[in-house]
Amino acid sequence: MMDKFGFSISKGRQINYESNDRSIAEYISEKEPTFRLCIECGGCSATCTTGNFTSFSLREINILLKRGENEQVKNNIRKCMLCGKCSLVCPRGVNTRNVVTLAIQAFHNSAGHAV
Amino acid sequence: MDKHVIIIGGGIAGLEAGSKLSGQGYKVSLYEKSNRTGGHLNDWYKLFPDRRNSSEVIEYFKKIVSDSGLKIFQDTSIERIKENGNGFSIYSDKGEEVEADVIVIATGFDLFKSSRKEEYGYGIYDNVISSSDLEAMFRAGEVVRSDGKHPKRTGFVHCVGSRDEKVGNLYCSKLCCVTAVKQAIEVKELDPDAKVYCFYMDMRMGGAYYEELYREAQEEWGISFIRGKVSEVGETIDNNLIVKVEDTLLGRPLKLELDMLVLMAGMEMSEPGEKLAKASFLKTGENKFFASADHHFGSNLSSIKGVFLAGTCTMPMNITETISHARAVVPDVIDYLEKKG
Amino acid sequence: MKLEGKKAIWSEYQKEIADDRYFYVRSCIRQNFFPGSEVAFLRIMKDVLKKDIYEHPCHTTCSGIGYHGDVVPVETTMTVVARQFAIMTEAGYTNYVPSCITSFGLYTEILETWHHFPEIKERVQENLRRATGREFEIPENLAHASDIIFKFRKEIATQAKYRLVNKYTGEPLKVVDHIGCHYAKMFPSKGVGGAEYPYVLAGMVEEWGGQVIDYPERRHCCGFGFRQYLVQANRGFSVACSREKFESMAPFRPDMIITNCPGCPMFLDRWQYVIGEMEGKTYGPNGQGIPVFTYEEVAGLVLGFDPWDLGLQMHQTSCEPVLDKIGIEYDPEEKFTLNKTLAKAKKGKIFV
Amino acid sequence: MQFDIFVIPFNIGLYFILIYSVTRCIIWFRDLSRQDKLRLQRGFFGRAFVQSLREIFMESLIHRKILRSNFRLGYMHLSLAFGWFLLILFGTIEADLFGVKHLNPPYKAIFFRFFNPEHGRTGFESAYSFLMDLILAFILSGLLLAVIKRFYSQIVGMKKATRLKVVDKIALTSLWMIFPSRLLAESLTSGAYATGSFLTGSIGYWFASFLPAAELAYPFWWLYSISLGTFFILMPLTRYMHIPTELFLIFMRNSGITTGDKAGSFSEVQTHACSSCGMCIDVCQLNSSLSITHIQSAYLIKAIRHNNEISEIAHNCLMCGRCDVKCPVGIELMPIRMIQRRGSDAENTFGNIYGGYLREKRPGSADKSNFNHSYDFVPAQEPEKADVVFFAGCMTHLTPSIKNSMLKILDASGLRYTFIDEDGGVCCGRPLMLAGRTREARELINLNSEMISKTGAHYLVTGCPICFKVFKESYYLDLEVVHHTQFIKMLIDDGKVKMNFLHKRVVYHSPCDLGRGSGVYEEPREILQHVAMLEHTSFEDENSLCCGGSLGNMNINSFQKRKIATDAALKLTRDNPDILATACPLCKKTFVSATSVKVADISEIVAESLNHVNVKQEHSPMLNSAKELVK
Repeated sequence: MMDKFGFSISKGRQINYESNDRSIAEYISEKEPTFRLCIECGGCSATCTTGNFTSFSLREINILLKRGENEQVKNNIRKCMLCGKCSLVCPRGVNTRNVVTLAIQAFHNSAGHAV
Repeated sequence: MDKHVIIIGGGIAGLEAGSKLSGQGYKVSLYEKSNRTGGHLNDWYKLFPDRRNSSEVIEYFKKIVSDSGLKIFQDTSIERIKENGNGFSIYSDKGEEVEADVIVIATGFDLFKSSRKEEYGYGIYDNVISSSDLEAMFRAGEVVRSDGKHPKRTGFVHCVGSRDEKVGNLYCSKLCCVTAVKQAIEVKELDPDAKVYCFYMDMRMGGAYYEELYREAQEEWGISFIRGKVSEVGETIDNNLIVKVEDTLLGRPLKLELDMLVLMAGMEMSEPGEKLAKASFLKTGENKFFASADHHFGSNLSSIKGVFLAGTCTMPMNITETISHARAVVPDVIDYLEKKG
Repeated sequence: MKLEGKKAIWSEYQKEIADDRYFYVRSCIRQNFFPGSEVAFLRIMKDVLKKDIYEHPCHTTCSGIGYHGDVVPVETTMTVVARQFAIMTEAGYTNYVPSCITSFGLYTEILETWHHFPEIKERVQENLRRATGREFEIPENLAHASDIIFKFRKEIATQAKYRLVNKYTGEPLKVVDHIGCHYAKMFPSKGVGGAEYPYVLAGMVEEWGGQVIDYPERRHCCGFGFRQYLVQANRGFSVACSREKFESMAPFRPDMIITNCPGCPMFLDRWQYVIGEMEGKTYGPNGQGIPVFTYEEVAGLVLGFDPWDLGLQMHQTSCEPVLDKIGIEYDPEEKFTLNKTLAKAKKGKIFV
Repeated sequence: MQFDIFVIPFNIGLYFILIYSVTRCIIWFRDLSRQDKLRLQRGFFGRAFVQSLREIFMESLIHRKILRSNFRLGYMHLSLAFGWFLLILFGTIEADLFGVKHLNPPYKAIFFRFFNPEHGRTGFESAYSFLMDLILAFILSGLLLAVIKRFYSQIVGMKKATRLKVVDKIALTSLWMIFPSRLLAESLTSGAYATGSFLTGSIGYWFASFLPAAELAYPFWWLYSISLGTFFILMPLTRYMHIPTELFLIFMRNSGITTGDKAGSFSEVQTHACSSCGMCIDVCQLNSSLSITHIQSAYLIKAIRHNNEISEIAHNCLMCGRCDVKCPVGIELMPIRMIQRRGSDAENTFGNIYGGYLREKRPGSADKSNFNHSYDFVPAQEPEKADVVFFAGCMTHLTPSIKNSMLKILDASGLRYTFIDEDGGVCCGRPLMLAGRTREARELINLNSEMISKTGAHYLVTGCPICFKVFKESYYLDLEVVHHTQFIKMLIDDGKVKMNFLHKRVVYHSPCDLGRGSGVYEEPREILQHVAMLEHTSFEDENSLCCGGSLGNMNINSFQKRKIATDAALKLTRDNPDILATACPLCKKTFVSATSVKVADISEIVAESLNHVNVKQEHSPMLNSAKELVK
């Protein structure tokens, strides 16, 4: 289409809540209810070992999953070193290491077969 | 004890102050503009944070009023206070004039009229309701859309009419957040697999056990909180609501379709209170509430000696604070009357 | 949709519109987008409504396109506008009627600025004096051309030959009204019905028998924005805006769209073709696209003007479906040959 | 030839179980790796043989380990195991001495009284049958305790008996029936012939007084034989298979075979040597503090053997190792659980397991999805040269007082050190291992090893036992890895640091990964004795409690972790000491929010008590440069 008109219709940045697939977030919060307690304060991503080297942020991963924007999480989640500093810092007691583990499991399962 | 105290406003502040004063033997007459006392308490079914039934609190007030023999004049709204001699005279809408040695103003607050936020479509779209409409539904036992169906997806918009320069209210009404969380839980209680969203700018859960309620809402009831001020609401062809908000924590706009939208209306100075202030040259603050003589040690004193303030006519308060504030006026009034001799 | 809720809001936004002696100022681009519109407006004002409307031969652009395009500094624009007001005063008129929404927005903005900062007004007066030696007066009443038509919508209805009603089903035509953003979004009190639920076009449609559609994305921009469509790199946003609107109004299956701004009809109309080409998706009943009209064209059709005189053949989305629904006769061959129209023009009997 | 058909069930059972056990051991032996086979052969003919025999006697029969930790439970096992062994031994001697001829088939010895009812009249014979009765009484007393334990486990000092499967229950009843039926059979026969000693004789006499003892005895001999037979037949399906398997296990262990980190023959033997005795359930703090009682090692091993749902059990454990040191059979429970965690979460990684009689070949855990490097983003580090590398670790970064104390001590040591992960560094890898993601852990290990080896240091000091354990076990570093307590001990011994005595009463909590995990018990205790008044607690060395904050358990939430921590802290600070000392940042952080007593890491105590005078003088110029660099 680009050739015909010299431009294409830009894709909106708007999250379409309905059509997004939130099955991974539901899988996690069902097995780890504290996942729902996250208030996005950023304590975890501040102390994150991996966050020291890259733009990896567990806070952002939490909200991306809850909004069903799984693609961005898929190729980032394995960067976590599971060191546990975030769970020590979290003011809401979110079991962050289990959230990461369940997320990897969910992606692994959905890659293999439907979660 | 022949001193005469007039209480303007039959809400819980007026009842509390009136009962305590008349219990001390003073001649107290309370003027209430409507045909019922208790003010807004009658509109609320379950109270935060422990969701206790409001009838229990109403019973408390009935009892203290009857015990203290407080004289209540309903259906009379006071329009003006004028100093005369070393007392006051008040003028009612029925043309009566009554003298008194001291006046306690307890005109309370008005719930913000959500229709003033046009872009949210209150009064225009069928399924946009306010928090008090929802509370009435809870009292009736079921939450129902205009088409009679139960909403599967409900949204709560915080800060409607508060912290909003466009409607002239810069202040925070303090209680809408905890009310929203309470009502969100009650919606989930009635329909466990309903989806509930709260759109907030900040969660201000400052009272006792408010934050615990917030945690419970998240963990046990699975209510999702989206940080973003709803900009506008549109109505789809089947009367659902399209909410446009930016998820600021993700930095991206979000579009969401809901079956019902609840607007958490803030608290404003009551209209009759405003009229009374203007007519009686009583000072009001920039937030339009009555201005206390001193924020710290004179919050019960108005700008006129002998005219006292009690309850939410000075600022947004929850029930506990209102009652304590009303009780605080009693010793002030008694000291004033003693000194007046 | 509770209508009384809307009416309550509309009642708050009553706007004062002059009832005669108008000084009409044309738009820079509306002739080449929809040639018949401005001529039809003048024709309606003079012949149908018998109003005194004067169009000064030396009036210029308001330079709004330059101002919004970041090419012309604001004070220069103000001096151009001051000159317009000056020639209005010289022509003895005090009611200023711009045809373009963007310039209406600009005039409102400038008048507001002058109102709050009189010292700027003095400086502009000084500029005008040095540039042209002219003096200017603030117009007594500033109203957009669509405000005028809105004001006399009843008179037009009485003289109307057609109604916006589907001849076969008797149902009122479902009409989407799209108001130019510069009309009321910047100064809600300067628009009929305010910014959230503007009534200026809705009033006309309801008066002429149509039914107004209220769809979620009705406040969304049509995509015209100067920096959007002018710069090719941003043109994708322009189309995306229009598509967002069409996706949102599609479920309501509107029959036509009525607009009051130079850009909106142009882009809502042209982008339907582009979206069709790019994504193979067309909107409107049986996929023939939703015809887009300016309010002058709709007024002309209702008054029975010949569609081709109104220049409807310039539309990208063919309007024949709407004309058939309303039952307006038209000569299909004439659409592009225009023999009869030229003959009529020679005899000076166009728009009869 | 003395024979009666009632002995047939017994014979069938006995020969079946003997042959079955031997074949199983052969199969396991065949599956051993080459070195393990060599080790086992050497073990049979070397010093290990005697050691194994001694251990079989002390552990399999006497159950010394259980006796030491729970006398009543120990006595029950002692009486049943050792008693039965004596019964068989003396029974055979009896048959040999008094029987018709020597070297009798086993049934002759077991049913001796039936074939020689007259026996027992002369002096020596009655003394011998007195001995036999004594042994039988000894067994019956243990049996009584076993019955009680099954229904009221507290009496035996056990919080909870293990839940049994149906086949376990049948085998249990048949085991319980063996000795009473022998008692009745022998008593009736003795009654009929007026022989038998104080037990069988008196009961027999009493029976004979009102019952036709002779005729009645025969059915009880049948009962005796059948219960023996069924018990032997069912044994492979039940936990009692642990009796023969444990013998083989003892030989394997004493010849130096260890579990390692792969499921193999040795780990299979161990899973079949578990007797589900429930000792691991008793010591588990998930049980005592959180009443979680379905994940302990007994159930893990049972789940492995019966291939039930494993992932929740494997992962819901603090990995503190308390059960590992308490297991009477000496099974390496932690390595087995780690193997299970390493497998893909759902499958059972044990290749072949005897669910029942026959071995079930199970698909090994499929290799994980295509392995893409997870940590390429870590930039190569260029650490400076130094003699000592200080690796703080992730947790220590969240306990800055420990970090500063360590720096102060390192400065005082006068050694050339580098604080290698000062600006964050990379995790040591153990948390990933604890979650079973060994491949990713290996990546981190390589990154860290490369960085550390560049320093050319001789010592790697770390304050965190979690890092310490993985540095020691999984890293290949050509330098000595020491925990900071060991390092401080060296400094004290070399007289490099002088410390003022703190007049504070201190109790020491030994972190799981430092004590049980790595065997470091003395150094911390000696430092504390050197610096303060160290007091005893009933949870020292191997019995130390877990603080609950372990990274090993992701399944329990923060409230549950705090409950474990509060319970443990209460026990440790019973005599309200001034300081609860520990040697792990995670233990410190967990205890701080669980007790009002001051919690301090040993490095903090040492740093506080450092004799400042000493620090100033010994500043070598080289150290100053190193220090500037660091600050």
